[in-house]
Amino acid sequence: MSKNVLHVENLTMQFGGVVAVDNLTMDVNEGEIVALIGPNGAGKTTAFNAITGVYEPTNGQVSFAGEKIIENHPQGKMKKLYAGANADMYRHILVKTPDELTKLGMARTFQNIRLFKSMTVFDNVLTAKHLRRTSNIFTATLKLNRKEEAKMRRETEELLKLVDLYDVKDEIATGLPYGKQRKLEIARALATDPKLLLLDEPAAGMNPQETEELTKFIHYIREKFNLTILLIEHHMNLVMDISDRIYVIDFGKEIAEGVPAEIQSNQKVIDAYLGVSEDE
Amino acid sequence: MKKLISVVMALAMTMMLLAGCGAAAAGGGNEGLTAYVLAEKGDTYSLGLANNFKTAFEANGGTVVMETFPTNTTNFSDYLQKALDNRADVIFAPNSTTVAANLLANADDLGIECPIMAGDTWESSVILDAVAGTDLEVYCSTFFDESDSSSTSAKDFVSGFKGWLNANADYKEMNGGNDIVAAVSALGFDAYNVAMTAIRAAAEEKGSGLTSIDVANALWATSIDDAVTGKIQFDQNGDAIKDSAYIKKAGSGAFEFVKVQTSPNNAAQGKAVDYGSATGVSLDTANKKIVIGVYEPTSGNNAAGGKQEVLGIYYANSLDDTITIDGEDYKVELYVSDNGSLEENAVTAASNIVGQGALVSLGSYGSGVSIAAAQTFEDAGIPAIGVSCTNASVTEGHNYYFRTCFLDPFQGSVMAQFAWETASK
Amino acid sequence: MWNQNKRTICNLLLVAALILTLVLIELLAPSTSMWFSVLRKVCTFALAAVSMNLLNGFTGLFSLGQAGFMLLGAYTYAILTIPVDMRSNVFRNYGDSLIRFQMPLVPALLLAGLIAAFFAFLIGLPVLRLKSDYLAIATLGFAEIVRGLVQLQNFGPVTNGPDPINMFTAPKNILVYAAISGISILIIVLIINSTYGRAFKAIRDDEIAAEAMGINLAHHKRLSFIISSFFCGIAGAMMAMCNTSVSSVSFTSAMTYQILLVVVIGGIGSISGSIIAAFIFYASSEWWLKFLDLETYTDAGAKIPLLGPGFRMVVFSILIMIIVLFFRQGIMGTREISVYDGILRIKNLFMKKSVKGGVKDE
Amino acid sequence: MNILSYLIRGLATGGQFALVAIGYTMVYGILKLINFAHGELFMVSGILMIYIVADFPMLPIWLAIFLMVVLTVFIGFLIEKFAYSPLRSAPRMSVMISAIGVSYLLQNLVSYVTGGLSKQFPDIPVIGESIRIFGVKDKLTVFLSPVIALVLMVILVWIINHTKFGMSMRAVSKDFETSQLMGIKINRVISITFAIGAFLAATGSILYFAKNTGINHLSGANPGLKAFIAAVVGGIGSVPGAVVGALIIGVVESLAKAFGLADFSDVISFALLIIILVVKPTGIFGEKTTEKV
Repeated sequence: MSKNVLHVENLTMQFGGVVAVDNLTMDVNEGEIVALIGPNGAGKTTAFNAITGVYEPTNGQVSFAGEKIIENHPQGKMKKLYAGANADMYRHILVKTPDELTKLGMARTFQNIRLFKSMTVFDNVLTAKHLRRTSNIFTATLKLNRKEEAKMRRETEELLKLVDLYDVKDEIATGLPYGKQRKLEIARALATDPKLLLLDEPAAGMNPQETEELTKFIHYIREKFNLTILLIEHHMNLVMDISDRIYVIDFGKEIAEGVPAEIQSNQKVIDAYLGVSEDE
Repeated sequence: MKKLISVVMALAMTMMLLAGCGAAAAGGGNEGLTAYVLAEKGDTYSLGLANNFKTAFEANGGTVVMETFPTNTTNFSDYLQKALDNRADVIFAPNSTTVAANLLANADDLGIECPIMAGDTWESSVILDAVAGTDLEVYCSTFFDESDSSSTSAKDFVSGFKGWLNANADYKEMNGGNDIVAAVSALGFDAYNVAMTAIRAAAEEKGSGLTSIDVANALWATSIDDAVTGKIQFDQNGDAIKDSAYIKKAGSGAFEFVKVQTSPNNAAQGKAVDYGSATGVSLDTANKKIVIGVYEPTSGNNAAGGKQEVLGIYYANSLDDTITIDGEDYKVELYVSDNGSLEENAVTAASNIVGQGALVSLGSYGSGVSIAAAQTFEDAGIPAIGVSCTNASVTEGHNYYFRTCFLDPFQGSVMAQFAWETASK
Repeated sequence: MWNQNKRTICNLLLVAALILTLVLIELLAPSTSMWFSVLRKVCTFALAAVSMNLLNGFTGLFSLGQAGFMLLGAYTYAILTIPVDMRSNVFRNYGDSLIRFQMPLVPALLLAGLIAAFFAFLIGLPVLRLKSDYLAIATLGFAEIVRGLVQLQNFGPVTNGPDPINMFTAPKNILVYAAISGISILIIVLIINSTYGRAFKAIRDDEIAAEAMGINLAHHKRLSFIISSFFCGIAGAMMAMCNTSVSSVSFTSAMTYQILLVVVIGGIGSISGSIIAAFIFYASSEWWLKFLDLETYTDAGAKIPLLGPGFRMVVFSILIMIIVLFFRQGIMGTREISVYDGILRIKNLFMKKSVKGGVKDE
Repeated sequence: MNILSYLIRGLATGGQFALVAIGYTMVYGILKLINFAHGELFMVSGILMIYIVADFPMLPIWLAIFLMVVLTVFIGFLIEKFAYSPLRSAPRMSVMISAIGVSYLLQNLVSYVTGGLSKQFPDIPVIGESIRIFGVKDKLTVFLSPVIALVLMVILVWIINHTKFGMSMRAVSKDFETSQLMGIKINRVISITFAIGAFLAATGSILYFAKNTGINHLSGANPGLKAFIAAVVGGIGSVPGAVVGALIIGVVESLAKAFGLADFSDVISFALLIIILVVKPTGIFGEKTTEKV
């Protein structure tokens, strides 16, 4: 068995009285592409945000490459309100901020594209190189970091060439067609040198042809950058094509886990998706 | 919420503690008379005069409770309540007329019975409006009394100025819509004439080669015996040597003269200082004109007083606007530069006057703006004659600044003396 | 790459031309010219506006504490550069000054910036967690508190209480102002073009994405706040210099709004815009529009209507409203002046051979 | 020391500020805009009253008041139409800057018209009468202000929670586009919100200036700022919050003066503001919002 990259344990996220993610446990191992799926409102994005440090989870623990990154237990008002399980299991509070997680090697994209809208394609990617800097504000201002700056620019160029965005590098990012914006967002995440890439609905709003290209692209970058990938997706074709393993959640709870073939034939999963019309 | 409550509690506790100290401090020495002094925070004039009053009042053996309020305060009830709580025998509030308008209204509401006093700024129609219909006893010190019949120049000025105001609706409006003669108008009138005398003296000596430095030199030697506001001569600081202040009471529709309060001033006329190699501004022989700068607030908090001062200068200019130099007539033109009552505008407003090639500048109403402009006039080598800026710092250390009015230490002690006498009755 | 170099050279030429103009004004203009006082003020407020722009325009932090930081800088500078023998004179109401030495101009300037930066560091800790409007309010409150405290008579021996401070070192030469302002602005430009500047812009564009890209929000916001306040402090010191006296009453929120308006007129996110706007703003409000305040009579003796005290400010505020409403991008938007692009544009416009040399693009 | 008199006057000031604070809070609730011009509107309504009474001395006072309120509401409406509504889709900072511009303009305009002179507010019958309650002598407006503020608050809260207009107001404040889709005329709702704010500012100005009768172009700055602090302390966006915040600010400032902290009175309210912002950024009654990622 290959090395564990992401370990999520008993993760619960409760807003007021609503339990959005309920006792979720999952693992992602090195080199895998794992998908987290579920009907609308199942709590996928909430889980994602809790894992990446945007939200503080109510209870549970997350480790990344063996290092504990998030741990929390119900406190304050939540103590009484808490409706999940394992309330007494965790004692510590540890919530790393998203930037710390990115530094550790977790990079993400967003469901609704969040590019730096006033910047060019090139600068978008270059900005993501900022976190690996060794310069400080003085050396950077006085241009004493020339070598490093040159290296950052060179790497950015290389990356843009790899993802086939080099020819539009001087365009304003938000002026790109939708598919390219998605690609750019992924490229920007790659610029942070991640071990684990988290993609939040990368194919949202794409036509079948674009989706197919995206599938290829994800495979390509996994090989190229030795990535482990966790993704949330609605597009079943994409998910079944691409994933090594799939977790299915509904109403915040995990209902199934397995390889694509197993999931496709899982009765619980079919039930969960039944009645949910395709265009919703 | 809990945090909030604890914060509020902590605040309340601090206040209680401080209140304890305050009460203890106020408890002592209730033997003599008590004055409540209220000054505007950050206002040089107000605080300077208040401090001078405090020193003099305490020297008499009185107790002074002094507080400050932040700029733009409009409600003074709590401060006045403090005066009531301390059983003040007199309130001294040397502030702008804008403040006075509200302060007096609030004092009436609270039923303040003790006299309220202030400095020269309060001789304004704003105060009369505020006092109208109330039982308040309001006094101010001022530079001049329009009903003073002892001097003919004063009488002539008053009747002439009133006629001039009534003949011109714009000017009357500028005066606050009436023809009351403000002391600052009289001072402005005098300042203009001092400037004219000095320029004539310099012209006598240097002919058309005269510069503003010569005017400055001439000012030191200037002496006008029959000026409207009394004899004008400058001491070594550049301050007019004054020994009396006029105390007036705000009555219905007019200020009533109460008394002349004198305090000996033994200063001698100053000697011209050495202006070194400064070149100053030369006479404009090409256009045959002389520009006199008028550096005054015509907008902002002190606009009311500033405009009245400008009016006095206008009037003086309307009577005398030609100087003959080397047999040629030079027309005297005024250039009014508004400093907006704001210190940060002072330098550019003064620079505008410098830019117009003025030989001398008059003003300003308000000490803060005058202090702020002093350096600019000095750099240009232009003498400035302060009209009613009473803070000591205006002329001190500034060889180019003169003034025609008395100073705050003088005014403060005069008012303290008067307050003592009034309250003792 | 070659184009880039050409651009740099053109911009250097522009800067050189500007410096030359200033030198010529300094040497040739009569000493009574308004150019001097206006240019001193322009240099001062150009720096203030650029430093505000760094925070509001480039980092997206809406702070309204400028007046407070300028006050700190102005007071620090003024207090430190009064000649020793003048101190007892300036501080006469409070016995004497607690500080018994005089500093040269440059260290005093730096210290002015550092004190402002130090206070920014202190209040940055709690305040920068706040979002847009709340941050604006909190910083506004901070500025008012600073002013309220400095005015207290209790601090008299240090701050001269409410009384103005004067007699300190105040150079007259506009080149001094241009140099201080120019070097400071250059440093700000270098910061904006560095990797840190990109991080600031990333925070402005999208905080959440920036954080996800590994940019530590708290750290970078504080950094920007401190840098901006540092230069604000220097601008405050410059203001002390050009006003030759410092009084706490000048540093009101109205001053912050004024700086903000300069930034808006120039274009939020444009350095050259801020500089041009500072020039237009102060030259017109304090010089070119001054005639509106004077009651003017025609030769026939008729009064020209409307002109009179205060009218200038009315006209001026209407002009500002027009800019805010109809030219929302300001003069420059988020662009920067580029002589090279200007030449190219002119070339395209006329389709003629390029004119060689000093075409000015303003 | 007569603590009671400070308390009563503190509540009075608080009540007067409350009416201004509601204007801030309602506009913020709906447009997320700090309407910096609101304090100036307050001042303008006072100036209007002076000019109306001076220019039309034959008008009975109640008619003059009515005319003043109508004019103030109209000005409030105009400000919204010309300075804010063109910027509906612009970034929030632009609108705020426009608000600063409007306040700059109003101040300068009034300064030009009045010549910077302080004008006396006319005597208002009944509330201008001097009375003595609990040994505290002052104008009736002082004792009435907090009561009037509370009554108006209750009415307003009722309107917001129980009428159709109130419902559309709440909807617009939650989500512009959705409420537009639901058939709410958002421009009308916003205009009416501004009108209500202006009406309250006018009411507040009568109560305030009946006591503090000297008005010049800067008279709005201080009440405006204090009311604004009050709105933030109470939780901007919440009407009861604004009233409670204003009462707190009024009382705290008065008590500070009572306890010999007059020199710090300006500092105290700002310090309170910053403490509240740091401890509970959304104020006492404010709702917490989370940004959607």
